[in-house]
Order: sequence, then C-alpha cells, then structure tokens
Amino acid sequence: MTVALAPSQRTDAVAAPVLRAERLAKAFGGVTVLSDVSLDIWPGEIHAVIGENGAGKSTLMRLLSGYLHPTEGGLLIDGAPIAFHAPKDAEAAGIALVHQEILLAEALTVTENIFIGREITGRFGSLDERAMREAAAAELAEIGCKVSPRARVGDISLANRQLVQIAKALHGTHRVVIFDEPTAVLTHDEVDPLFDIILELKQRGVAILYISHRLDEVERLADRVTVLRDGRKVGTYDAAGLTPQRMASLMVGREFSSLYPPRLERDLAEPALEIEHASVPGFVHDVSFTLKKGEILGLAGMIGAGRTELFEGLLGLRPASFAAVRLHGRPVHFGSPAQAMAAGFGYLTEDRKGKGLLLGERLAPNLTLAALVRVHPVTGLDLGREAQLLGEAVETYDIRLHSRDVRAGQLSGGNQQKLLLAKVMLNDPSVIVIDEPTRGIDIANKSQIYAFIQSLVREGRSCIVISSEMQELIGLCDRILVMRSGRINGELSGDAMTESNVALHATSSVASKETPGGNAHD
Amino acid sequence: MTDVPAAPPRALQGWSIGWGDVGPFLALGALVLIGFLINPDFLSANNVANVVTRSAFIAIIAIGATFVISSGGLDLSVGSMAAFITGVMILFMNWAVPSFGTAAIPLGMAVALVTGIACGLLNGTIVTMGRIEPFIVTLGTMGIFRALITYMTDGGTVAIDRSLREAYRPVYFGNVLGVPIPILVSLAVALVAAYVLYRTRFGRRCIAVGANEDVARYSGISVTRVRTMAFVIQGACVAIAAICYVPRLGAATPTTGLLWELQVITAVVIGGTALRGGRGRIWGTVIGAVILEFIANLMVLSDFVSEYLVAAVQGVIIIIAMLIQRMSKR
Amino acid sequence: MTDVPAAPPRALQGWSIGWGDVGPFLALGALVLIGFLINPDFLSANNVANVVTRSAFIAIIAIGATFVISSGGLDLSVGSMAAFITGVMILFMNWAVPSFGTAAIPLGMAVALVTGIACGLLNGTIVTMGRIEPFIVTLGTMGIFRALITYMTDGGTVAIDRSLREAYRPVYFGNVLGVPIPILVSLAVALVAAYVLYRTRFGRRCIAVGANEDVARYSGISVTRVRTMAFVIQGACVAIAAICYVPRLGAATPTTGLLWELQVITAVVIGGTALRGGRGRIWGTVIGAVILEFIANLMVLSDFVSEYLVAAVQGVIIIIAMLIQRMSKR
Amino acid sequence: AEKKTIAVSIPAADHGWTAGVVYHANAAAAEINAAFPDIEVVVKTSPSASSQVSAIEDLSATRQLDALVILPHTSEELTTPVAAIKDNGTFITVVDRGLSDPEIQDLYVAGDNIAVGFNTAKFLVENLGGKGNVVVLRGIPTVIDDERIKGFQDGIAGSELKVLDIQYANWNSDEAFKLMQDYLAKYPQIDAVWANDDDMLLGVLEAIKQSGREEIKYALGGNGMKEIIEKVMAGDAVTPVETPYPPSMIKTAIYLTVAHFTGHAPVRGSFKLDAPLITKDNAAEYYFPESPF
Ligand SMILES: Nc1ncnc2c1ncn2[C@@H]1O[C@H](COP(=O)(O)OP(=O)(O)OP(=O)(O)O)[C@@H](O)[C@H]1O
Ligand SMILES: Nc1ncnc2c1ncn2[C@@H]1O[C@H](COP(=O)(O)OP(=O)(O)OP(=O)(O)O)[C@@H](O)[C@H]1O
Ligand SMILES: [Mg+2]
Ligand SMILES: [Mg+2]
Repeated sequence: MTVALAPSQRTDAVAAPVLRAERLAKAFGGVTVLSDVSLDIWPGEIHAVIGENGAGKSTLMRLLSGYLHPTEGGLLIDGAPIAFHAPKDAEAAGIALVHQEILLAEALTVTENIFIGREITGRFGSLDERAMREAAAAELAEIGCKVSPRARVGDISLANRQLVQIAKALHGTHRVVIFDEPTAVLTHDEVDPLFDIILELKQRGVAILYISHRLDEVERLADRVTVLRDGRKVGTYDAAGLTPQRMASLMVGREFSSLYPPRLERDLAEPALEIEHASVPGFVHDVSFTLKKGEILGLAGMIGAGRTELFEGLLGLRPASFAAVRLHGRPVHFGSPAQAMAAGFGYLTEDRKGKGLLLGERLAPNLTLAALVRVHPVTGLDLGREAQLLGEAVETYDIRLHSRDVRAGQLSGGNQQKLLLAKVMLNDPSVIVIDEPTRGIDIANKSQIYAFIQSLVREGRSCIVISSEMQELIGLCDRILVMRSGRINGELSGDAMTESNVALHATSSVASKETPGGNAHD
Repeated sequence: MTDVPAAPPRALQGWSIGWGDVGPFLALGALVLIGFLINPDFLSANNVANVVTRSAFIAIIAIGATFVISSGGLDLSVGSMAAFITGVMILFMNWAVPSFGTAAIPLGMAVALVTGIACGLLNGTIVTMGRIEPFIVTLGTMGIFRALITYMTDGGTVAIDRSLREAYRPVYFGNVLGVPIPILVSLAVALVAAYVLYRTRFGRRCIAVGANEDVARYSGISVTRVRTMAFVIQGACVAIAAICYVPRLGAATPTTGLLWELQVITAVVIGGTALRGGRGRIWGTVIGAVILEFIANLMVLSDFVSEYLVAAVQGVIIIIAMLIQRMSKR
Repeated sequence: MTDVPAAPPRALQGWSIGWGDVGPFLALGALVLIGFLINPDFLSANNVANVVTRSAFIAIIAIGATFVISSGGLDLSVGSMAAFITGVMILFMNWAVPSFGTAAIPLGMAVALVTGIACGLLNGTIVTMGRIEPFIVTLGTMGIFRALITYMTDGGTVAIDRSLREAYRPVYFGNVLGVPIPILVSLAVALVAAYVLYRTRFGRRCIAVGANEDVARYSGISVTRVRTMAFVIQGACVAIAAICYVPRLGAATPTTGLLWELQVITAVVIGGTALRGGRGRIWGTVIGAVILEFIANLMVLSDFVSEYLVAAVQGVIIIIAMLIQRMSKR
Repeated sequence: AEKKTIAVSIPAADHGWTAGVVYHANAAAAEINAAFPDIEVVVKTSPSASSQVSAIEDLSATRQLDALVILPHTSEELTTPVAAIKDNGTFITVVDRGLSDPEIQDLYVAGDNIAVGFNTAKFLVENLGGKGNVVVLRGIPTVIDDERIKGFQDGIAGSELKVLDIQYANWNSDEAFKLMQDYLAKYPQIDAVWANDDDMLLGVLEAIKQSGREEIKYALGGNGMKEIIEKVMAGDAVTPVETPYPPSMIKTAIYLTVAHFTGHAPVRGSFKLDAPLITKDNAAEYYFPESPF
C-alpha cells in the first residue's frame, strides 16, 4: 500500500503497467508447476502467452484473475499490490478471464448464464428478463454468435458455448481481458468477429492477454509475446521480429522444423468404410461417402455442419437412418458404441470434458475405460498391466505430468486431449474417426500427432479426421469432404485442397460437380 | 443490431403457470378421470374440497422443498420439524393464553415462524459450513427435532388449550367465498414462492447453484448464503404449514409429521423439479401434492383393494404418474 | 522421452483396505475411545461381538447399496425388500419342511436369493427403462414390497417352523473359531464386493456410469445394463442379509426392516461413498455400518442421556462423525 | 329395511398388535356382512393419524354413515374430526384410545393399559420377594405406552424393586433384541425384564437365550400374543404369566355397534376390558390360534 502512494509511482502512473505479476509461483500439493514468472501488461497491448502443453499458461492466467492463489509472489495493479480472494475481486479490479475449459451451467439458458451473479433487476427488485435478453443478444451479435439467448446451454454446440463464455466474460467494462485458447473450438469464420472485438478492445486501451496454440493467430494479433517453458518464463519478445517458426523453437527449446509429415504416395483402392444415404434427423441429410483402406480422409465444415452428429448417429448415440454401412466390405449396424468398438471402429469425441474423460478419476482408469478387456484376464483387473499401459501411453503421446497419480481433470488441457487419444487407440481400431484431433495441442505435439496418424494408416488402418483447422486437413489428408448444413458440399483432393476452396464449399452452395479438381466418386 | 433468430414465443413463461411443463397436469388429469370412473363421488364438490384442502399442508412444505432441492440440497427433517414447530407453538400458546387470551394465537404464529426459520437456519448452516451431505445432516436433525419435542412434552402429547380451540378453528375449517382457507394460504404461498424463484435474483441464483456450483461460485455468487437461505425458506414454509394445521390436529404428538419428508420429496419430483438441482417448478410441486392426496383418497373411496395392499397400489400409481409426467416431455 | 517421475508406490490400493480413505476409520476410532471412557464395558469382548454381529445386516445391505449409489442410483426399498424376502423364505421353508425336512433350509436360502435378485431386477428395470428418478421408483417399490409381505402374512407375523428353528439357529448365533457367523458372512460379502468393485470390468463401469453417464456411454458402456446390474447386486445382498437375519428372531413381521434404508444410506455415506455417484468405498461402508451400531449401543450403555433425547444425541453424533470423516480428507 | 352403513377406521397393520386388530376387524366385517343383509361394514386402515383423519373425512363426504367404529391413532388429532362426523348424526364407537372429549362417543370399548402395567408389576413384586433389579423396554412414545409405564411404576411403588433402565424399543422385536443385548452388557445382575408388548418380548427372549445368562427369573410382556400364550400354557418358567390387551376388542366393539341397530334397545356406555393376569390355568380362554397375533 505505502509503495503505491509513493510520489515517484504517482508521477509514473500514466506509464505504469496496468497489471504486473511479480515472481509468481504456484505449487499443487508440493509439485511446483509455475515458478518465478514476472510479467508486465500495458494498457492497449495484446500480449500473447505461448508454451507447450502443461507449460503453465492456464495456471498463470488463473493466478492473474483470482481463480487461484499464488504460492509465492504477488500482483500489482497500477503499481499497487493487490490480492484476489475470489474471481469476483479480480473482476472488480477490471480483470476478466475467458476459460480454456468451458464453465457454464448446462441446465440454464444462454442469457441466464451470461448474467449469473449480476442479474439485472427492475422495479421492486424483480428480474428484468427483457433487459437481460436484449443485452445478451447484443453481446452475442457483436462476437458473431447466432444462438438464441433463450437456448439452453446444454443444447448448443461446443463452439457456441465457447462464444457464450466469451460474451459472458466481455460483459461489463474491463481493463484487462484474458483469453485462454478462445479459438480452440472455433472455425476460421468464427474467429474473425472475435478478432475484431479484440482489436476494438485494444483501441479502447484495454490490455489483452491472449493464449493460443495457433501461432499464426499470435503472429497476426500480438504486440508482445511471452514464452513459457516447464513453468518458467523463457522471455518476452516484441512480436514484430517473431515468425511462427521462431516461436515454436522458443517454446520447445530446440530448432523446430516441419509441422506436417511428408505425404505418402500410395494406391488407395479397397474400401474400409462405406456409408450410403445417411440421415440424422435435424442434422444430416442423405450423406454418402467411402473411406479407403489406408486413407486419411478429412471432413471440413463450419459449426453446425453436422459432422459430429453424423458419427454420433452411426454409433447409435442419436436416432439416425442408413441405407447401408459397410466396414471392410461387410454390412454392419451399430446399435451402440460398444458394438462399434467390437467391430474395430473407433471414435474420438470433440468434447473431452463432457464425453471423453472422467475428470475426477485417475489417469489409468480413464485410459482403459473403453478397452477393459485388455487389462482383464480371468482373475480380474491387472493393475500392474494397467500401470504399464499408462506408462506406454505417457511415452507414446508425450503426456506431460508431474505424477501419474493425478486426476484427469488436473492435467493441462492439451495433455487431457492426448490422454483421450491414447484411450481411443487402446482399442486398436481399424477405422478411426478423430473429431478435432489437435484441439488445444501445442505445435510440437501437433506434429507428433500428425506423424502418429500417418503411422496409423501406414499400418493399414484408415482414418477420418474432422477438423476446424483447414491447414491441418490440407497438410495431412489425402482427400477432404466439405460438409455444409448437413450435406456433403464438395470433395477436394490433390491440388484442389486449398484454404480458399475449403472455405468456399463450407460456406456457399456450390454443387459438388462444379468443384475444381473434385471427383465425387471413383 | 442483432441477427439473433427470434425465439419462439413462450407466453406465460415464468412465474405464472409454466405451460412448457404440462406433465404433472396430465398425470393429475388421468388420475381424476380414473377416479371418476371408479367412483363418481370422487368428483363431488365436497370430496374435492376436502382433498385439496388436505393437500395444502404437504403443498406448502413442498414449496419450501422446491427451493432446497432446486438449489441442490435435500431436507429430510421437514416432518419432525413440523412436529417440533407445532409443539413449540402449542406450548407457547397454552402458556400465553392466561395473560393474553386469544391474542395468544397471533403471538403463537409469530413464535412458530421464528422457530421454523431457526430450524431452517440450523440445517442450512450445518450443510454449508460443515460441507456435509444434506442427506446426512437433515437425517440427523430429523432425529434431533423429533427428540426435542418428545423431551419437551415428556414423551407425550401437547394439546392446544380448549379455550383457543374454537377461536383458532377457522384457520383450517373456515373459508372465504367458499374457498377453504388452507387452499387460499397455499395459493398465496405458491404465488410468493413463484415470484421469488422465477422473478428475483435470489431465485435465479438458487437455480444456478443447483445447476453448477462451480459456475455459480466463479460468478461471484455466495453458494453458502444461497443454500442456507433455501433451507431457511424451507423452515418458514414448514412453519406456515404448521400454523394452518394446528387447528386440524389440535395437538402435537410424537408421531406428528412422520414420513412427511417422503411425501414432500415425492410431490416435488412428480411436479417436475430435478432431484439433482438446477430446475425448480413451484406450480408442479403444488400439483404433485394434490396428486398424492388424490391417490390416497382414491384408495379410501375404492373398495376393491385389500387394505393390506393399499401401499402397493399407491406405489404403483405414483410410478405410473411419474411415467406419464416423463413421457409428456419427449 | 518424458521426464515423468514414477508414480509413488500405492501398495494395497484398491480392493484391500484403501488407506487413502482413513476418514471412517478415524471416526470409528474416536467413537470407540469416547465409548470406552464413558463405560469401559463398551469394549468388553462380548459387547463388541454383539455390536459387530448386529451391524452385519446393515453392512451387507449397505455393501449392495454402495454399488447402487456409486453408479448414480439410490434404493429406498431395501428395508421392505428385506422383510419381503424374509417372509417369502419363511413361507417357503414352512411349506417345504414336511417333504424335505431340514433340507428346506438350503432350499429356502436359494428361494431367498432368487427373490432378492428378482426384486433388484424390478427396481433396476423400472429405473433404467422408465428413466424415472430412482428415489421415486424405489419409494414406490418400498410400498409394494411392504404391502406384499403384509398381505401374504395377513398383516401379522410368519414364524419359522419350530422344527427348523434349532437347525437354522447357528447361522446367526453360531461361530467359527470364536468369530460369529454373521461377521464372517459380511466379511466374505465385503471381500467379494471389493473384488467386484475394484478389480473387475463391471466395477470400473459402475463408477464410470456414476461419475459421468455420457463419458461412460461414449466409452462403449451400456449404462442401462450397468445400472440394472447394480440394483440386482443390491437385491442379492438384501437376500444374503435376510438369510442371516431369519434365525435371529425366527419370524418376519410388518416391522422387519423398517427404516433400514435410512441406516443403509447413512452407513454408505459415512463410509466415504459419494451420494452423487462416481465413487464407491466398500470397506468404508462396512465401517460406517459398525459406527452406526456402536452409536446406538453407546446410547444404551451411557447413563446420562434421557431416553427421550437418545435420537437427538444420535443425530448429533452422526453429524460429528461425518465432520471427522470430512476433515481427514483435507 | 333401509341398509345401514357402519364404517370401521383402524390403524394399518404396522406391528403385531395392530395386525391383530386388522384381522379381527376384517373377521367381524365378513361375519356381519354375511349374517345381516341390512348392514354393511366397511373397514379402512390408515398408517398415520393425519391419514386417518383424511380417511374418515373421505368416508363421510361420500356416503351416509350410520355408525363409525374408530380406534384412533392419537386422541387429540382425531377428536375434532370425529366430532364433526358425530354432528351429522352418526353413531360413534370409540375403541381403545379415548378421544380428548368423551362426550363425543356413544359407545366406548377399551382395554386397561394401566392395569397391564400394574398387574405385571404386582406379579413381579410378589414373586421376586419384593426386591430385585428390573429393566424395562417401552414402545413408541404414546398415551398407551405412558399409561402402561405409569401403571407399572405405581405397581412397584413401595417395594424394593429397582428399575435399572428404561428405553424405547418402538414395539419392534428387532430393536428389543438389540436393546436387551445392550442391557445385558451393561448390567451384570438383572432379575426381571418387562417389555410392555409381546413383539418386543420375543426379541428380549432371544437375546437372553443367546447370552446364556441364568439369573434372569422373569421376562414378561403384555397384549396376549398367541406365541406367548402358548408359553404360558406350557408352563414356561421365565414367562409364566401374561396380561391381555386383546386386539379382539375391535370385534367386540363392532358387534356391540351392530347390536345397537339390530337389537331392540340402544347400546351405549363404556366397556372397559379387564387385564387380569393370564396364567397356566386360564390361558386357553385367551388363545386364538388362527389370529395372526
Ligand atoms: N489442480 C491441479 N492439481 C495438480 N496439478 C495441476 C492442477 N492444475 C494444473 N496442474 C498441472 O500444472 C501444469 C500446468 O498446467 P496448465 O493447465 O497451466 O498448462 P497449460 O500451459 O495451460 O497447458 P495447455 O496448453 O495444455 O492448456 C500441468 O502439468 C498440470 O498437470
Ligand atoms: N443437443 C442438441 N440439441 C439441439 N441442437 C443441438 C444439440 N447439439 C448441437 N446442436 C446444434 O446442432 C448443430 C450441429 O452441431 P455441431 O456444431 O456439433 O456440428 P458439427 O458439424 O460437428 O460442427 P463442429 O464439429 O464444427 O462443431 C448446431 O447448430 C448446434 O447448435
Ligand atoms: Mg491451458
Ligand atoms: Mg463437431
């Protein structure tokens, strides 16, 4: 306090950082995950924080916004030390956080979620629903989110939930807004309105902290970049001189070369999965396609294109009809995910928190949950074998953790994703659908996952990759199907696989015949 | 300014009857129809008035339970609490009547209300401060309230003073323009409760806490305060119910309110409130209480159920009512 | 490739006693200590044997409840189910004894087991197929089972045939190497249950279903089958408890098993199983049952509690035991 | 003649004694409905006082009742509702538990709870030579229970019989078994046990048998359950006597009520059934082998 009142600080006020972290450290139960991190955030700057999965980015952000308390070090606002006991305190000080994980009450509506804890009341203290709804609608419109303010959050897509979460955080006036991987679940088209908002905030002198594994976004937005590695700060750099290449090298601490593995040249003939006239009422209309054995097939589209629903229908998780489904030439019908798994079909969900992992459980039970036969000889579960499998998974997928005894929910977001991938692969599927494989994964690991997917097909498996990152589909896939409003609106392969082509087919109703270079069936 | 698609009009949403949730009403309709077919007397004005008046008791308590349950809690102590409050109230009135005459009645009502609020506060505080499952806490206080009233009355019964009996009688047996007073009271309680739950900050926060505690906490809501408050409301509702029913019962006995907690929770759930919290339906709860009372009534009016099997048939009907309620949702 | 430190050795984790969860043991320790200070007879071999033997029924039933609760369900019908199974078993044995002699006893046990499994299947099927809150379903079947036994016995008592009584007596009153048979049975049930819950696929799935239904479904688990199976296990456990129970008093009465459901749930929760599912503790449950019985015993052995206040003190102790249990977790 | 309706409202069978009541009420109803074409007897059971209030309201709301035979769950809670029915001109027969206002009843049939306790106490005082240690199990906190305990305490007054302990076991044999085990653990010397109801006595006997304790000279109950009467008939040393509180009093009451309508003279007044000691000699009179109680 006394420091803040010192005259020298006062005269400096205009030039003082709005938020300053001093030698922050954080330990969970004796394990230090962040140490000695100092940071200055200036008004009107966009400050990116990058680092590998588990580097401590989210932890740092939670410290800055009152969700966690530092074990050591402290915060200063306008040069005055301050301690947050709860997120509400940080909010009062003008700091808002958009979480990496979605934190909304599913049973409540969009409006209700946005206004939890700060409801607008009218006469006699009664809620002013109208005012709240209108404010919510305005907020949503501004970031380009098209959901109804009356919709139940449990009923809207993951991407829309993320947008609602952003709307919630942006409501009110702020001096610092922290975005922790806001675009991980968004497609390119949804990213633009968000960036407009961010730039507008910057114009108004709001400080932005921005975390992303999409380094091109960082390059595009950031003024300065702080790099974290293993819980320590590597340095803060002016964005001007940084290329994504250089950022990646700083993150991983060594030279980082190519993201995508070299394309495999091979003949694809034998069908692995044939789907004819698939319909999922309300989501997918008459979709047919064939996945070849050994192929990596991309599935592109915007939010609501119906890609996820198509496969949920296939797995028997929602009502759907198929004229025929053939797996390796044999007709199949999956009544449940269990049947699909038994047939050698694997599906990795896009919603790792809600449908992928038991966040309160330890890692080993999570890993083996869908493949218990593998650790279950007649004598019952073999915990030793299970631990061994976890060890292998940690190796193979490079899951970064401080102890194998933690709960899945305590892993960093990217490491959760890797655990989920390991879980699905444990079943040894011959055809695997990966919905958003690299959501929240750092660049070094992305390239590992790409290499891994390629090794899968090299072993004779076949793979469908659903992704909102066009780059990754183009870099990885042999062929890309673009879905739009529940229909296949184009098939791209070879040189036709360009960002502009994918975007074109995802947004406008070009008939598949006219697709340049696209040949619907061969 | 916005390009948000217009939401479908949901007239009357909120604190007037929520037409989105017709389940309980359908179940009630089916029950009434069956009842009428079995015994036409079932729909005689007299019988209907009796049944609905009776249901007011459980309805009022269940309205309180709607707050507790939708905020993610549970209160098993309501039955004993009702007995305890009735006992305290009667003891107080009997003590006060020599000095205050019939003014002892309003005084007694005030005492009942204060006692109820205190009981609710006790439950709420232990649950929130001790972070113990509400199930266990209220099972504990259920024993405590029951034991206290047994102790205070030396294991027996306290009857209301004869001189107050007639003066107090109208609170249960009277009517205004033909509508029995307990029905009016429960409607009033339901209206206020619906306003509080659907139209105030507290109500909104109650639901939010029940829906997702973490989200509520991170949004700056004091989960402790909201949960505790829900228990306090429950206590107040139990007190109001006790006040209405002292004239009917005329006494507190160690068996007063036995197993009411189960009826109350059943009424709430049949009404469409989610037992895991995050969703509260005041009018559904009221209908749920009426349904339960109609089922019991039907058992008495119909002749073909062996009296040993009454409980079985009741169980089956409740499950069927629940099925009807669920089906109407899809 | 990674620098992950090896996980600390967690010996004995899993189906032997989970040392990570000492809460219930601490609470039991505190209770025993207090009991001893109040009345040294509390720890006499005889008293301890009596109390632990008595706790066996609730323990066995509560072990079943651990499956139901950890898979996200709840079973309020266990008490009535116990009475129903006891009644069916005794009626069957009395009918069989003229033709089969004492072989009627093992036959009766088989009948009891089948009945229990059928009852569990009924509960499970209604819950999963009807998608109705387990609370309501089992409240309904609670009434149904109770009514059926009342009906079958004309509202009275069915006593076991005199000729079987002596032959059957040892199942409750006998011992092996000084350890009473009910204790051995409940230990055996606990061992098997711990194996099933911690060391089999089914156990894993049970916990997964309770923790997050969606994750379980996406992992290829049939939520319906797992939940139903948990209820079936509950039914089998109730049957085993009934089999041990019959020789104790030799009769089924309409009060058999009254309110056991509350004791069972309390034992499970005190034992550290989460009431909202996703976490099950078999050994904790057993200790929870023993704690409850010790509390009741302490009430009788101590002299300073008025008989009217026993329930209150019991309530307070349970809440305190819960607090100790919670505290030890942080 | 015009058909007369007699409603019988009794507690649901929730323990042995009430089960006996239900049995005898049903038996009486069946016999009367067969024997008197002009009389219809309707039996309704209720699990609690408030549901009993509801039940009699329902009965009177939907049909004309000529008579109501009621065994009230509790006195106070039923008084006002029964009075309301009386106002419609219904003949009221009260059984066992009196209403708070005796003016309401036309006919009253009851056992004598005080005598149940008192006679048992007198037997113990005489047979234990005026001194000894007694433990007592009581039922559910109600008037009946209070009266029995009071009678017992009056009965031992002046003797050197000492009541070591008295606790509730809720008229439940299981709880009685546990309570007795605990008494046995707590008190090294017990001369006699009194469970004020035979359901509880069954549990007590089992606990004594298990403990192998020999010093307990008497274990007595009350109510006249057939299993206990059998013991008395057989000359059991520990349970040589019994006090009746027969559930068949409901049958008596129903028949008396019927007599009011079929006989030539009105039947009114109070009938208090005695609670004499049942001994080996007179036990057969109190033995109903086909009753569930
Ligand atoms: N509650 C917790 N308990 C224990 N460890 C934790 C907890 N929360 C985070 N960690 C650990 O702290 C480390 C840093 O996690 P953090 O979430 O900050 O990483 P991140 O940089 O955001 O990674 P990602 O890019 O994958 O989101 C991880 O190793 C993680 O396992
Ligand atoms: N449970 C639900 N109830 C109603 N509508 C839903 C539900 N889940 C999703 N939707 C809607 O269905 C549409 C498709 O959802 P979703 O965004 O998951 O499709 P997708 O093609 O998998 O897109 P992406 O994978 O890019 O997110 C969206 O408009 C979404 O709002
Ligand atoms: Mg993160
Ligand atoms: Mg999707």
